[in-house]
Amino acid sequence: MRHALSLFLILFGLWLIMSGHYLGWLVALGAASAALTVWIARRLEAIDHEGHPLHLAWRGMPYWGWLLVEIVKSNIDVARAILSSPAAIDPSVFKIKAGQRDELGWAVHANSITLTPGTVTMAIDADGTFTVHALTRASRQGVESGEMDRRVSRLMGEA
Amino acid sequence: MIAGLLDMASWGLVLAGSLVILVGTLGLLRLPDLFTRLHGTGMTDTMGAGLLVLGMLLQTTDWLIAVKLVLILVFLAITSPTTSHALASAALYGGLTPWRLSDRKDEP
Amino acid sequence: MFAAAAAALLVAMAMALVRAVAGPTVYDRILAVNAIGTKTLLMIAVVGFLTRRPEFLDIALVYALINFIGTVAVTKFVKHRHLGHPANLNGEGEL
Amino acid sequence: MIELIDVALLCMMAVSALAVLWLRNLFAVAMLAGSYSLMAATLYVVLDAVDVAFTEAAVGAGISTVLMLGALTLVPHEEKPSGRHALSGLVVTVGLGALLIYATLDMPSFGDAGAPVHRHVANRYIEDSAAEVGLPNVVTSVLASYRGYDTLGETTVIFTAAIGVLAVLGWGGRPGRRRPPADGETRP
Repeated sequence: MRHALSLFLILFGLWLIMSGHYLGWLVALGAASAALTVWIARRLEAIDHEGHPLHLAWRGMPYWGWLLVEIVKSNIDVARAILSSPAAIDPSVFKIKAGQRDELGWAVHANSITLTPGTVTMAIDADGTFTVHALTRASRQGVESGEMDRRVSRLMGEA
Repeated sequence: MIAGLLDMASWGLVLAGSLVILVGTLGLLRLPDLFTRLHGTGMTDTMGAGLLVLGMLLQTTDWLIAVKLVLILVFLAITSPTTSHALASAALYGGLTPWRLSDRKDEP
Repeated sequence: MFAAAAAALLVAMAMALVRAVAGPTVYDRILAVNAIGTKTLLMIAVVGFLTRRPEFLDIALVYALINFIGTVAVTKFVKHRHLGHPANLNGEGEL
Repeated sequence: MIELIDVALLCMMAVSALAVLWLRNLFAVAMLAGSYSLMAATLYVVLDAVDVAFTEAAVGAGISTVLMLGALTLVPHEEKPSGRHALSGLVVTVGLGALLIYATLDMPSFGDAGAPVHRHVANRYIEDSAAEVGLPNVVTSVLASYRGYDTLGETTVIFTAAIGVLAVLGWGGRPGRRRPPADGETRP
């Protein structure tokens, strides 16, 4: 129920931002459409702990900041690889074991890997082993150093 | 004075963002196979769009527009890795073999 | 300034279009169309600022969602049509 | 600058349209049609027709692509080379195209305030619709209120067509078609 309510608040807030009109009748229609969407989401059983992990948004501020810096660094790395001759790239496929316990932690970790250019998570096995494609040797070492793994675990409150 | 500085900063951000987008898309053309090309579009989606939107943020005083710009970034940050992963996993599933350095002879 | 950004986006669109035409694999084309979609949504935002009427940003937001849903749907379609083929994820050893 | 954007977008649309004709791989054709729609939608935004752009993106890039992919599951991936060139078809197409271009010469120029469309009821829609209907979006007021019966007829036609298509295709009632996911498959 708590998740349904927070989903409603998010949707309604989004509606208010997007509409820009604040007449009583229109706002009531917006609230009704948000409620209808929540009802449909409940029927789809899409409302759960994983659906919109709000708890991560606030606690994760240091993590998102760190990720931003990583994204900028890897962008420069990839840009250099593209602009220099194709010989500069050394693509490789490798596997790492994610340290997180549940699927939400894996999702955050895998998406963080993919979000930093230069590395893409290609597959996730049932035991949390990621198959990762890396563009350059540096980007591969970045993932294999395991720093992101440690930080995601801390974000998920596991370490 | 402050307005002039903000204007210059926004110029720099928008131009840098355009440059990143160009380089990333150049990667889409130049890199040898799908899996490597994914990294090029990743650049456009993260830093290219990010710098461009930041530059636009500095040009607006309307908070509604600012919120919408930030929302564009948030949506991109959520959807871009999902798309990349879906494509990579589908290509792997479809039997595409990632390009290795040893395949370079095939490239012109 | 926004004119320069618009020009850069147009050039990038053209390059992505070349990739979409050239292929060679199905996935390259999906990636190229997805890239064109991203550039389209940035283009709409930039055009809004270029004409000093940035009220149409919601359209860019909707494009972001359509692009995402479209790409994932197409990817799923391609993947499942290959479901009957021998390639599967457990055969990664040959990579 | 805006004209330059228009010209560049039109050029790219022409290139993708020619590529659609040229390529034999039908999946590539479906993808290129999608990118054509995306560029057309950008063009509509540049021309200030935001509502049209939105429809183009949803229908052209979204639903038509899905429909084409659905059709692709039923046919081979490669187009069969037909070998013969239909000269009469070319003549009819070029003739019709020339006629249409000739017809546009009579059209009022883009944004002309004295154009017939702008002299009829449009002014009343723009000036009074907020007071008369109470909706902020003029297009919505026109579609849902001033032309309400027209819209009702349109939606009835589309609804009936959808029911007809569903009745022909069958709605989910084919057991055995759905396969369970293979082992180790990840959800994208």
